[in-house]
Amino acid sequence: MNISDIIFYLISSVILGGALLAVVIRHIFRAAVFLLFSLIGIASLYFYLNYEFLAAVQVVVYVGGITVLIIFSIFLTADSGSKMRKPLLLRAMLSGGVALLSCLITVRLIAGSPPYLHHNGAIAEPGVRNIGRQLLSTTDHGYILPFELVSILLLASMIGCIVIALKPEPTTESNE
Amino acid sequence: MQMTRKPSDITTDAKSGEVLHHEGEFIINMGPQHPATHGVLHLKIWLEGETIKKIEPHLGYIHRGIEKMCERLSYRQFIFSTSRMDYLSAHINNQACALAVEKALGLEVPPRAKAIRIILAELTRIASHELWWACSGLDLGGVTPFFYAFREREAINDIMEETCGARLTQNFIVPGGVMSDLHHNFQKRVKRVLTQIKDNLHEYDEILTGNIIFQNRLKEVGYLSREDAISYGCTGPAARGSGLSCDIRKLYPYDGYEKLDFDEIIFNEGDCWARYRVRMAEILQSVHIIEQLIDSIPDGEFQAKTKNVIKLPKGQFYQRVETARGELGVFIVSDGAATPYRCKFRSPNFSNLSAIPQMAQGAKIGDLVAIMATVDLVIPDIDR
Amino acid sequence: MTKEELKYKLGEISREAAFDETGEFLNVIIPSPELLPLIKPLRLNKEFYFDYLFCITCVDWKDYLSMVYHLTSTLHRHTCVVQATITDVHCPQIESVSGIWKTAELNENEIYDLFGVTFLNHPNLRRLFLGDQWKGYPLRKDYTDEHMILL
Amino acid sequence: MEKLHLLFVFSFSWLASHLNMWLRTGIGNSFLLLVTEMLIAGISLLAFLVILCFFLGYMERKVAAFMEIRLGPNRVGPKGSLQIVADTVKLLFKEGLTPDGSDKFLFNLAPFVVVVTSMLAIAPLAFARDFQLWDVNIGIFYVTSISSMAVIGILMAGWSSSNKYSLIGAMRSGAQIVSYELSIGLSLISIVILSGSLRLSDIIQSQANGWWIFKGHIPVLISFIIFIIASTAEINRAPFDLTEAEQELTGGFHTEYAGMKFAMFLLSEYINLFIVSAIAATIFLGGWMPFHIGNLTGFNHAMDYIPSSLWFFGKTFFIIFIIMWFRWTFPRLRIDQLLNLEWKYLLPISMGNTLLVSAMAVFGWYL
Repeated sequence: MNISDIIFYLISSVILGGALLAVVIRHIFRAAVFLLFSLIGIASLYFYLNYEFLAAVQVVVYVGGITVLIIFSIFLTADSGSKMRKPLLLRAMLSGGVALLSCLITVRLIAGSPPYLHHNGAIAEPGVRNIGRQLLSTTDHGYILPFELVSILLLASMIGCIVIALKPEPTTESNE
Repeated sequence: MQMTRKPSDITTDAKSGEVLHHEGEFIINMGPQHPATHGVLHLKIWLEGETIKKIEPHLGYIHRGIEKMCERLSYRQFIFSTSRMDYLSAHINNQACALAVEKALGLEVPPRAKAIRIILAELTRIASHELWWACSGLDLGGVTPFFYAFREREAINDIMEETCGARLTQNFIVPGGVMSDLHHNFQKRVKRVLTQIKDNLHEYDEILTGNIIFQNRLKEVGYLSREDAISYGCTGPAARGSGLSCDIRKLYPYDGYEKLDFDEIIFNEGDCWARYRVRMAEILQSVHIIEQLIDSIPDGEFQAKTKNVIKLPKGQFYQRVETARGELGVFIVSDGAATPYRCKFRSPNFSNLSAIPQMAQGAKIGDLVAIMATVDLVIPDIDR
Repeated sequence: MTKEELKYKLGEISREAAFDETGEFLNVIIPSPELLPLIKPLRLNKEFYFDYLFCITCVDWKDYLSMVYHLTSTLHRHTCVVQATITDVHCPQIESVSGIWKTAELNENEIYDLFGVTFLNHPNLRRLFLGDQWKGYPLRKDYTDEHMILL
Repeated sequence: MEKLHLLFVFSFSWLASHLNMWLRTGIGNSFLLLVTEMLIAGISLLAFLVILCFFLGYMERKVAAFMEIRLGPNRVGPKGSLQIVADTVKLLFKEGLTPDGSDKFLFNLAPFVVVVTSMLAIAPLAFARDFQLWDVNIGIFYVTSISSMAVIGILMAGWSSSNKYSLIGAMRSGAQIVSYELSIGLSLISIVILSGSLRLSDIIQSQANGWWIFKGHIPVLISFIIFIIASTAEINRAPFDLTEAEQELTGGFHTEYAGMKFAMFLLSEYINLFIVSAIAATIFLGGWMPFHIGNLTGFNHAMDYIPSSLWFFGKTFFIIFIIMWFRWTFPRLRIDQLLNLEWKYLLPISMGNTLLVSAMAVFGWYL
């Protein structure tokens, strides 16, 4: 086992351990923190693969965005400090089964597919120019359609935010 | 706004059934150890988010029972216990007590003593306002103003130390005059301080008054209407910012204020910014008052002749003065003995405090700090 | 309004009022149940318009308590003092004036704390300075405390 | 002659390459070599950060004293320069309290999360010519992504203290950091558009013929100002220190912390201060690039003789001084004013500014 294997297994154990703890632990805030560790692990795996752009996106979107949102919503729920109830046995078994099944499918897929291609040709560097070109190109490897769809989605969510945040009309009720 | 709530949203005490708080409300205790309360004031605050729904003051952390103590002190002694009430206007508190005793006795105070009292009182007022300015800058997050104001305040305190022997709790006034004559440096040093203040006031404006963040923090915050100011018994700059004319020096002059030329500063906006400007202008008015007197302090006695043991005639006597924070009333009930039968201090801070829950209604936590800064509470005066 | 005019008008409102003019202000002495009927017109009536209650206190005269209200008007600038006599020393009670002047709310709390006068219809009567477990009312003349040093 | 030149233009790159060569000859195993190099880099970075924080702590006190017409620390060591050491010793010996009602695991974890996130962001900085720990091709994006993690440590600290003031402070910091990230991103994007690269070394190279703040005309100046304002907010320094807000929240999210755990927050505050200033210096002021004026060859040559590391640190400390100047001059904003400033002023302005900069880049309206 060489050094790169060791690093890979270390990162994987952080991802898997974090994910497992996030599911198992019954302090909801701590679960969120373990989820955070798992997501950071995934980001570091991307870094390890020298795919920095995706890694940074992972950090921005999942760590800096989604997890903060989750933590905020935990703050806003009433009993963020107390332990959650133990889940029903049936429900736990069901979800465990689903997880096991999807795990099996993934393993089967990986095992069935041909081994990774060792790409020896020049890999397009994920610089700003390349990313920008690919995002906005209409050719084979262009992402203009998803890009535009996402922008529409973002616009819709922004309008939704503004509508929610609008101050309610001053009611006729006088101040108590 | 009255919101309809489900019964399940309300948390009640298990024993008494008293409603503790509603769902979504958040109770925090500001104080008794809190940087913005300038002492051991304890405000219980009901919050919704950062918005204040209700405030309940809890007092008594520094209650020393001065009123009870005064019932056991002679009329010469009880004056000095008042220095510890509003320690920033100690001299003016003493003046109130001495005036009450003099009024009861019908004692005529020599003109020299009157002039000395007024000069020292106005110096005290300037020093107090300087400290207020320093602390209000600090409360709103600017540390630097604190040090600027202390230059002038230290100079005034040095004068106090030289003349009265104490920097803060002066105890210079006795019934019938003042305790001793002025220090020979007094006039020179006072004049130097006055020029220093006038030269440096523009720095105050540059660092704080003109600052856009500072103005936005104070404008339209902590509104107190004139009616509420009257109803809550507010006095001093806190009430004059609401357009209420309540300067005792003008309305019920004492110790010769009637002969002096000065303006009562009144602003009508009723917000923190108005209260801020009242105090800033009052510093200049106090400078103006001292300037009229400092070169023309009358010669003569500094103390009227009084008996060793002062006994007040039977009756009730009320004397009010304008301290740096408002109207201080001394109410003495005498049964003819050498000690007061009952002594009540109507403290300006107590009334001003009672208006804070009204001012802070619907404000943010940061606004509450601004409100407390501009109302300028001194906690020992509230608790007494 | 001068003292004499005030005295005349007040006499019309309350029959049981006694007057004391020895001091600086006009003192109106009434029994405690008469307080509200007298003091409400003082605040509301345009010719009195005592809108400013600048001092409330209580004096323990051993066999009775007297509540002292210092009133002034910001409009007419006249002053009068209302003294309500509470005869029941053991369980003193009087109507609260906090509905008329808001400043009374905290001041009455203070008096409740230090004199033990119960204010009826007070919105939030509580011991302001001393804790709820404090025994006795310190400003009463019969209050004794083992820690008190007698000179 | 070559050596003399090096003496004048002393640069860390010379040191680094010599060290590398020496290690290569000494250690044959490539794995061991990698580990040794990582260790050296890590330890020297840690040592640098600690010394930096000591210096910044001292500088902050002296700047504050200068603003407040007083002397500042002047007892421990010459001119009080060892004051911060004394403070550290005091903090080391202080008991690290953990409140009874707190979530102890998260309470103790939070300071480390805060420090680690701020340390991570230092990796791609170029301290001198050819002296960079990790010249990652997405440099700026990496720094912004790491800085978006900082809020989590603060939220953790505020929530786990089980103190209401801490919780309010944490909620404030969440709202504050998340909003001001947008302005920071947009103001950085304007330079990315102009230089056409996210890599920090490319951005510095693009300023060889003039710093962006001079080349980019008014739009870049606007984004520089926005960056300074927004990054002051992002690192929670006055006048945007609402998360601590001593006079309102008695210390905010770190109210309950004492001893070394509190020192960690202090450490991360200073590291963050250094990072944002270094980024501003790199992006807008040319990093280690010396100051050149057009065709004044003699002047430019003289400037080249100033070591590149001095240029970098000079610019960085200039910006640090500006941010400290803010802190000791302005009062604090209120929470709604803070959010208004971002959402109603800074964000629309920087959006419009980005458009302007894009137009500039498309039409080549810059030197």
